[in-house]
Amino acid sequence: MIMKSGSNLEKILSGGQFSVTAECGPPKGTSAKVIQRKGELLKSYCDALNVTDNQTAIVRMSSLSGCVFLKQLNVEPVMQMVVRDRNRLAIQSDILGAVALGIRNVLCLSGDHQKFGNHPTAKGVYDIDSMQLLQTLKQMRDEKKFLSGDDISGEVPLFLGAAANPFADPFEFRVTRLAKKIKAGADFIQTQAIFDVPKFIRWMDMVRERGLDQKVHILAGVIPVKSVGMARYMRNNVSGLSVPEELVDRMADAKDAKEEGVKICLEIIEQIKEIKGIHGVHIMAVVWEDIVPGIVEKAGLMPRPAVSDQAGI
Amino acid sequence: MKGKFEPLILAFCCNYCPSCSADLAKSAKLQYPPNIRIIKVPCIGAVGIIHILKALENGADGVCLMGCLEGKCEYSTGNFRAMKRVQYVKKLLGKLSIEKERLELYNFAAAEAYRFCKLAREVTETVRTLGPTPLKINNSKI
Amino acid sequence: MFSNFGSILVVGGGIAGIQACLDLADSGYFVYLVEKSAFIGGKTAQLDKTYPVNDCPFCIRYNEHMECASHTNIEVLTLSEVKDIKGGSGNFKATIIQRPRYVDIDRCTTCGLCAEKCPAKVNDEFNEGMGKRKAIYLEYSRAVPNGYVIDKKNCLHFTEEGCNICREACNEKAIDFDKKEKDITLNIGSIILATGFDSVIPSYYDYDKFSNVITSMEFERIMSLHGPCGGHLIRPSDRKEPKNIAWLQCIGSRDIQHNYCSTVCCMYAVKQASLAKQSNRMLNAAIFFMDMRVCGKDYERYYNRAKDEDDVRFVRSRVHNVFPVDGTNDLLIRYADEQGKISEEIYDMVVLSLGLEPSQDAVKLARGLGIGLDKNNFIETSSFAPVNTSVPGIYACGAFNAPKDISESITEASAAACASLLNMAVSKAALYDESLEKTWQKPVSTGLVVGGGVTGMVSCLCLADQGYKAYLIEKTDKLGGHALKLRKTFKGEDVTSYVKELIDKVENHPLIDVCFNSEVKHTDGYAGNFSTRIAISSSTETKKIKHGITIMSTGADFFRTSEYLYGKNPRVLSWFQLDKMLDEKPNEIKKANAWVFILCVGSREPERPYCSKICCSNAIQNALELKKVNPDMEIYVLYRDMRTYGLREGLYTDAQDKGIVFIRYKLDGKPEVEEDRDGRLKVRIFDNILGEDLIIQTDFITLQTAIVPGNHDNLAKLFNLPVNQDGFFKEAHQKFRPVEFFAKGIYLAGLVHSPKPIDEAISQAQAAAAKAVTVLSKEYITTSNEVASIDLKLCVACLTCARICPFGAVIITGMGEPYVEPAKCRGCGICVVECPTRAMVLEHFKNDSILTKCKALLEPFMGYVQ
Amino acid sequence: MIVGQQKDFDEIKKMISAYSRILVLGCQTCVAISFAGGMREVEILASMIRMDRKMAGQDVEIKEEAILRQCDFEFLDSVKDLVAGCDVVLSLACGIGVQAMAERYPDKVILPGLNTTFMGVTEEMGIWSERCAGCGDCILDKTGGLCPIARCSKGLLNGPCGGSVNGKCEISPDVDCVWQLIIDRLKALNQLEKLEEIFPIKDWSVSGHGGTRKIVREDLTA
Repeated sequence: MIMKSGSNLEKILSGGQFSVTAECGPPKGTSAKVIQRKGELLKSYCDALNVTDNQTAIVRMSSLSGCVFLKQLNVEPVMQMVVRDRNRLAIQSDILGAVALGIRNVLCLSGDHQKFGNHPTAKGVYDIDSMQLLQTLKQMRDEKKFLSGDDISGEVPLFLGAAANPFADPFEFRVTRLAKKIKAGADFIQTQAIFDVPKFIRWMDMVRERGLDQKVHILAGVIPVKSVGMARYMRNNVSGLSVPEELVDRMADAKDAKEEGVKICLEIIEQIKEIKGIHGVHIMAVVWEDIVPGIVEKAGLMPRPAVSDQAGI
Repeated sequence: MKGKFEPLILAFCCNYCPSCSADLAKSAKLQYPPNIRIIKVPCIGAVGIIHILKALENGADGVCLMGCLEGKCEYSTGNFRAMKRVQYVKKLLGKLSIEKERLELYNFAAAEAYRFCKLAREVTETVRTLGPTPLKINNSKI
Repeated sequence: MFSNFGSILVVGGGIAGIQACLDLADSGYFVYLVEKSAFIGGKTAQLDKTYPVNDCPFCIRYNEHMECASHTNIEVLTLSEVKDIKGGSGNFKATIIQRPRYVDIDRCTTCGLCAEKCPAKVNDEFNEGMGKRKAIYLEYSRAVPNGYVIDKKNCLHFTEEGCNICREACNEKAIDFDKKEKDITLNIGSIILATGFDSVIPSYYDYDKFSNVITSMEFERIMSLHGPCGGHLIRPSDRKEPKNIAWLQCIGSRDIQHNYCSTVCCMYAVKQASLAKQSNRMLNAAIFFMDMRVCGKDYERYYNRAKDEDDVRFVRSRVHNVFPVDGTNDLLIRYADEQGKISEEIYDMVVLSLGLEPSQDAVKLARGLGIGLDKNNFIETSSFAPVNTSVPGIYACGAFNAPKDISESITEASAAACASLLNMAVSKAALYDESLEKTWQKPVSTGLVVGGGVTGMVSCLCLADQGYKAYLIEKTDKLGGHALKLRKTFKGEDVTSYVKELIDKVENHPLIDVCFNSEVKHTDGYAGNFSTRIAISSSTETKKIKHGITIMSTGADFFRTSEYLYGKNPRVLSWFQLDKMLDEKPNEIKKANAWVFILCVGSREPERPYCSKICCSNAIQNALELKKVNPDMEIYVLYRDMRTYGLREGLYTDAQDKGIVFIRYKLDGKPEVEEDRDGRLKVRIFDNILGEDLIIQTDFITLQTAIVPGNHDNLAKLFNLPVNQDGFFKEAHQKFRPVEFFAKGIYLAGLVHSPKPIDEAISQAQAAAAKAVTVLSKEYITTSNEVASIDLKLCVACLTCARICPFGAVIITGMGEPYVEPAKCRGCGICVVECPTRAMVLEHFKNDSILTKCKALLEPFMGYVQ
Repeated sequence: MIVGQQKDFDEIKKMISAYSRILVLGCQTCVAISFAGGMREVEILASMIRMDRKMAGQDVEIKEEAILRQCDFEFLDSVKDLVAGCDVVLSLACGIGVQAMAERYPDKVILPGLNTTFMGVTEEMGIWSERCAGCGDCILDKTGGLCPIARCSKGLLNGPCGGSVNGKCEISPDVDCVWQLIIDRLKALNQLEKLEEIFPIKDWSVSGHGGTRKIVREDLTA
C-alpha cells in the first residue's frame, strides 16, 4: 500500500481498523509540562492527539510547538491549522517547518471567529478558506509546488484532515460541502461533537448515498459532558451544535453528573460504532482529559493496535 | 438683583388632542403656569430634532412635546416618531451634559384639561428644581 | 336654487341622527334634522368616556356637531317635534311644531351674562339633576347650536310675569320674549327615525330613597370633567371619595317586563369601574352580574384588562336587595352566588347599570305612523333590511331598532342614510360651497368591492342602485360566501333564499360587473381616483379598473379546531354541519336521544382573546330547531357566558322554558369528550352549581367554533391598511368611524371588521356604501389642507419622504423625481422634518417660521433670569 | 451608496476645540441619504456645538452649508468664500469628500465629522447594511448575486462554516449567514451545482492590497 504520509493514523485507518484520537489543548503559557502530562496520560489510549490552534480564538502556545513536544514523547500529533491567523505565505512556511519536524497529520480548519476570543478587535486574516487550505496542502504534497507554482524542494508527506459539522445549517448542503472537502484533498474527517445521534445517522445516510464514506475516513467527534451546566451551555451558546433536550434532562436528574456524562458518552460511542462508514472516534474532552483513558477502555477500544514503524516514512 | 427663578418651557403642541386639552383648560378657566409657552404644530411628528435643539439653544429651560395618545395620531404615526426623536435628543443632551429631564414627551387624549394643567405644573416644578438652563448660567459669567 | 321637494327628514339629533344627516348632506341631499331639545348631541354628549378606547366622545364629535349645524345641506330644527305626517313614500307632508328659543342664535355670543344674572335656578338635567343651571342656559360650553335658550317652564318672565333681567343684561339684544310657537310644513321624500332610547327608570333597589344609589348616567356625569363634580369621583351624600363601589347589572334588562338584554350595560360598567380604579388605585370596584356580555370588537380585551390590570372585581351573582346601613349613608348588598350561597357586603356607593328602552314619544310617533313594533316596543325590522320599518319610505336607526351601542348606532345611521337614498323619490340638492377648497379633478364614479359574500353584494347593490358602476371582486367561482352554509337568522328568517335572491340581483344588475376567481394584484391612487389591477386565475392577463372608492368585504374564516375529537369522530359536528343536517337528515335527529353544544371553541382563549359574538345565539337557535324536530331530545349547552345580547335574549328564555340545560364551564375546566369503543360519545363537565363532575352520554356534539380573520395580509399590504391585534382590519375609529379606514376612500364592512351576525353585516355594508357615495357623488375631488411641496433643486431623491409618509402621498418617479399627490397629502409635516437635504416644504409650517416663533416666544422671558 | 455615521460628539468636540470660526459643511448625496451628513445633520450638529460652547462660556461662530457632492472639485468652489472666512472646516462628507476638500483647500484644516462606514443599501427607513467591499474582482455571478466577501464574517469563498445555524452567522443571531442565502438563492435558480466546485483562491491585489487603485480611461482623458 502506498502511504501518503506514513503516519500512524493513516496506517490504522487504511488498515481498516477503528481509530481513536483525542484532543490536547496547549497551555496559555510557556511551560511544556502541561502538554507533556497530557501526552503521557493519553499515549497508550489514542492513535493520535490533535493539538489545537488558538482554539476559540484564544491565544495559546502554537500548535506546531505542541506537536513537537508530543513527538518527543513518541506520541503522534495531528496539527490543527486555522486560516484565521495566517495568510497564504505564513501557512505554507509553517507547513514546511512542521513537515521538517516530523509532523505528518494536519487538520485544516477555518477557525472560530476572532470575535469570540480574547482579542475580539483583531483583524481576521481569512486570506484563503479551509477548503482552499486543503487544496494548498494537497498541491504541496502531490505536486511539490507552492500556491505560486514554484517548486518545493523535498517531500511533503502529509495526511490531510478536515472538519465537518453535520449539525450546522443548511443541513442538506453539509454533505455537499463534505464532498467538496474530499475533492479539495481531505484524507480524513473529524466531525463536530455528536449528541444528536439520529440526526447524525441521517447525515451519514446521505454521505453513504453519495459514496463519500468510500473516499474518506470519518472519525466521529464526541464530548464527555461533565455537568448539566456544560450541557446547557453547549445547547444554548455553541453555534452548530445540537444537544437534545432529554440529554440535558438526564444530566440534570443524575445523582452523579460526571458518571452520567461518561455513560452518555459511552452510549453515543456504542451507537456510532454501528454506523457504516465511521472509521473512528475523536474524543474532545475539553479540560477533562483525565477521563479519556477510562472512556476508551470502557468503550472496548483497548488495546490500541500497534503500528510497525512509528511515525515517518 | 437676582429675582426668583421662573423657568421658561417651550411646549410643542399637536393641533389635535393636546391642543384640544389646552384650549379646554383655557375655556374651563383652569390654571396652568404661565411658564409654559405653546407652539402649535400640525402634528407632533412634525417636530424635528432641530426644533427641540433650537428651543434649548434659544434659552428654553425645558422643552416638552405634547402628542396624541398612542395609536391615536391623526396622521397615524406622528406621535410614535416623536417618541423616537425625543429618545434620540435625550442622548444628544447627555453628550452636552444638559439634564435629560428638561425634555419630555406627553401623550394626551382630547379632553384632558385637568391632566394638561397638572402636567404643566409638574413640568414647571421639575424644571424649576433643575434650575436655569446651563446655557444661561455659564453664559452669564462672561 | 333647489327645491326642497324630496328632502329627507331625520327625527332625533343624537349621535345617530347627526351621522345620518351628515352622510346624506355630504352626498348632496337636503336634510331636516328635528330635535326635541334645544341642543343636538343626545345622550352621547353626556358620556365621560367611551369604551373600548376611552376617548372623550364630546371632543371627538365636536367637529361633526358643528358641521351638522353649519352644513349648507342641513337645516337643524331644535326645540321641535313631529306633529303630523301625511302621505306616503316619496311624498310625505310633515308638520313640525317648533317651540321658540327666545334667544336669537345669530346674535348670542355665549358671553354668559344673561345666565349670570338670571334669578331662576333649576335642576340641571344635562347633569342628571346633580347641580343647578339657570332658566336661561347653555347645556355645556361648546353645546351646538352654540347659543343660549330660555326654559319657558322655569323662566320667571313667564311664570311670574315681568322678569326681564336677562333681556336687560344682554348687550347683543338677542333675547325676545315675544317669539311664538310655530308650525313648519315640509315636503319629504324619506324619513329616518333616530330617536334613541330612554333609560329604564328602576322601581326597585330603592333608587330614590338612598342618595348613594345612583344611575349609570349619573356616574358618567360625576366622572365628567365638565360635570357637577369637575371630574372628581365623589359620592352624593357627603361628597367624599368612595372607597367601595358596586355596580349592579341588568337593572331593567333581562327581567319579566324587559325580555331582552340592553347590550351596552356590561361594557359601560366595565368602563366605569376601570376608569374609577384608574383614578384611585385603592378603590374596591365590584361588578355584580349574571353573564358578562362583552361581545363587540376588542371588548373582550377591554374586559380582560379591567379584570387583570385594573383589578376590578367581577362577582357572578344575583343581587337580592340593597339595604341602608344604620347610622351611615353606606349600603349593604345581599346577593346569592352561583351556588346559591347568600353573602352580604357593604359599599359606599352603588351604581345601577340601567337598561335601555325606546323613548315613549318615539313609540307614540311610530304608532301614529303605523310602524310595526315588537312586544318590547322596538321597531320591527328584518335581518336582511335592518334599517327598514314596515312603512315604505320610513327608516330607523340606533337604539329604537334594538338596544345597541354608539358604533352600531353610527353604522345604522349611515345604513339608514343609504337606504333612504335608494328610495328613488329623493332629489339631489347639489349644493356645494367649494370655493374655500382646492379642487383637482372629477372623481371616478365607480366603486370597487372586494369580497362577494353577503356584505360585498349588499354594498355593490347599494352603489349600483344609486347609479354608480360597481366591480365585485370574488376570489372563488361563486358569490355568497359563508352565508351559503347558513339556514336561518335568529329571528327565523330564511337565509338560503335571501342569499339566492341577492346573488340573482347582483349577477343581473346592469351596473355590476362581477369578477370571479380574481384577486387584487396592485393598487394605486387616492379617494376619487384609484387604479387597481385585478388578476383573474383563468386568464394570464390582468384587468385594470379605475374606481373612486374601495370597500373591503372579504369576510372571515372559521376556526378549525382539533379539540373535542373534532375531525376524529363523525358525530362531533361543526355548526355548519348541523345546519346541513337539519335540512338533509331530520331522521337521524329524530333518532338522537341527547345532544351537546360546546360554546367558545377557540374563542376567548389566550391566543384568541375575543368573542365571536354569534355562537351563543346560533347554538340556542339550533338547539330550539332540534327540539322542534325531536321534542324528547335532551339538549345540553355548555357555555362560559351566555351572550344572547339585545333581542336575542328571547331565544335564551325560550330555550330555558323548553327545558334545554345550560351548564357553565370555566376556561380552566373545559369539558372533556371521550368516545367508547363503539364510537359513542361521553362528555365530562364540572357543574359549578352542583359542585361535581357530570358525565353526559350523548349522540352528537356541536362545536361553536370561533370566527377567525381571513387571510387578508396581502390586501392589507397592497392598500396599506392597518390590522388589529386579533388580525381583523382596524377601522379609523372604533367608536365613531366604524366603517371607514384611516385612508380616505377605503371602507370596510362585515366580518372583515370583526365577527358579527348577518343583520349587522348588512347594516355595515349599507353604511360603507353610504360613506362611499359621499366621495362618488362629489363634483370634484377636494382637499382642504396645505400640502407638502419639494424644492427639486435640493432634492437628491433619497426616498425618505416616500418611505416615511403615513399616507403614501409621495411618489418617486422612475427618473428619481418626487411628486406629492395633493389629494393624499394631509399636511402633517412628518416628511418635512426628516428630509435630510431640507428640500421638503410645508407652506404653513416652514422650518424658518417655526424657529422664529420659537425665538419670539422665548425672548420676553429672558428678563426672568436676571 | 456610501453609508456614513456621524462621529461621537465628544470626538468632534475635541477635534474642533482649538477653533472658534467653524464651517460645518454637509454633503447632500450619499451621506445625506444615510442621515449622516446632509443639511439636516449640519443644522443639528451646528446647534449642538453652539450650545456646547455657550455652556463653556466660549465664543463660537458657526456657518452652516451643504453642497451637492464634496467628492467633485467643481462643486467645492462654490464655498470658496465661506471657507476663507473660517478657521476650520468640519466636513460632514465621507472620507472621499474630506480628502477632496483638503486637496482643493490645501491651506485650510479640514476635519472629518463622520466615519465612512461601508457601501450598502437602505434596508428600510433608518436601517442600512453592507453589501459590497469594493474588492475589485466581482464574483457575484457565481454566488447568486450575494457577496460572501462583504457579507460573510470570515469572507469565506467556500462556506458556510460550521457556525451557520438557522440561517444566521455565529457572530450574532442578528447577522444573516450569507452562505445560507447564497444556497437558498442558487437552489431557487436551480444552480446549486455551482457550489459543487471549489472556489479558487482569490486575487486580493486588485482589492487595494495591491496599492492605491486608479482607473485610466484613455478615450476619455484630455
